[in-house]
Amino acid sequence: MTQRTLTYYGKLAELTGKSKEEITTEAHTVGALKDRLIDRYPALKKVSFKLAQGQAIADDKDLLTDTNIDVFPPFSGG
Amino acid sequence: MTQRTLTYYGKLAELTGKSKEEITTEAHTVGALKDRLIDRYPALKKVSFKLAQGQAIADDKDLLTDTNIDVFPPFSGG
Amino acid sequence: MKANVKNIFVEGAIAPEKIAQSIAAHQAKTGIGGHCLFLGQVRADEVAGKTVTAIDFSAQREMANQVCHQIKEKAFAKYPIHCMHIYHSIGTVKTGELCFFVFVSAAHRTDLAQALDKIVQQIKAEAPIFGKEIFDDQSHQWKENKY
Amino acid sequence: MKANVKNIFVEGAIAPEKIAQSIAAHQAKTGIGGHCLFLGQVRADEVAGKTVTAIDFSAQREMANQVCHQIKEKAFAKYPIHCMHIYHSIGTVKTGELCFFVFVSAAHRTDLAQALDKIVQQIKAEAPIFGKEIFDDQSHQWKENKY
Repeated sequence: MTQRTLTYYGKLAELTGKSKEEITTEAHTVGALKDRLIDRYPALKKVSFKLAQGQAIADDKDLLTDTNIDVFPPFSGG
Repeated sequence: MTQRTLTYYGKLAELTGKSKEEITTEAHTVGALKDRLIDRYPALKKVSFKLAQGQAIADDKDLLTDTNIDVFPPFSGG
Repeated sequence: MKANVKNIFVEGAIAPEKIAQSIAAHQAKTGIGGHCLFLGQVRADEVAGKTVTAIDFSAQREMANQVCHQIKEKAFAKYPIHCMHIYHSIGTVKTGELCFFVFVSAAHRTDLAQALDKIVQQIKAEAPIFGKEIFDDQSHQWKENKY
Repeated sequence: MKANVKNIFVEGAIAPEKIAQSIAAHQAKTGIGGHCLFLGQVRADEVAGKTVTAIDFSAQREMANQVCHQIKEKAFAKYPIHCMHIYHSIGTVKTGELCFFVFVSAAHRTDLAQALDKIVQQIKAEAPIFGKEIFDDQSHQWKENKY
């Protein structure tokens, strides 16, 4: 079980009702953490979201290597 | 024999030594007038030049329809 | 953050005067023959009878700066570009105001517009920036980019 | 000349402030989402040990304005462009200064950079404008565009 700090951006801060939270989870991969987040916030099932660690987007199969994880909705800059 | 006013631009004003002149010529087509100009200014043989009448580039086979003819070197705006 | 990673973010709208200053700053670079600029402007889009009056931009700034830095490095490697500048608004930008400014310069025009277009597309696709469209009745929707 | 044929010519260099004003003038057009600008800048090219210090532009102005008008009409028919502006210097423009400014605006970015590039290319190929490059020893050569 590892404690990680999640930061929610844009629409996801609205859906989860928070911009930051600490959770303790047994997830070792990005994909497993995403599943865990969908359990926690069923609204996430209907939206596309990505995780980032170390200032880079992470693939589902990547191992979680950082305690700070960003949770991003689709980007809409420009 | 028709009198036409020729206007020389850019490098051609330099090569011919004048910016404007009136000539009287039997040429009926653009191509014939170009040949006539090469006879008059042999330096024109070595450069690329085009004629325009009525604010449009004319092809060699076009009939001369305007008394004012522009004589252009290659364009180099921009 | 690496020392040479620049901050792309500007608070609020990007002023036309800032763009003029950015252009004027290149007059000493006499190897440059052409500049291409892209400017993003906030549209008064209508959705179900409501009109967008502003976009409120938020971002993961450190990652967005990092991503833009990498996009610049790749573009410098691929195209014969002399200079490249990227600015994006953070916070509120009203309709008609500018929120995005990408500026590329090179000796010659060839490929410059294409390079600009690619860079703009990459920033929109890869930089973690989020636009919240504010309607005239104070309701909002989250902007979505279409490619 | 037709009434709606605009004069593209500006005496001497195009000031960055003029570009800022041109950009600012579009803030009321809230259907616009993106602008693309091309700026031509006079390079300090070296030829046989001599350096270009300025370009002196001359033109057949009436035909150049007519040609640019036609290029605009064709571009409006081909691309979903809202606005298009073309300015070119006449007279002397020093190295580092701007001599050419093309500005296109549309609701969306798609094809905008490509449209800009085509328009710039057409103006260079079709408008009767002539650049005389002045060297630091007061000698000169006639500019030639390469495509």
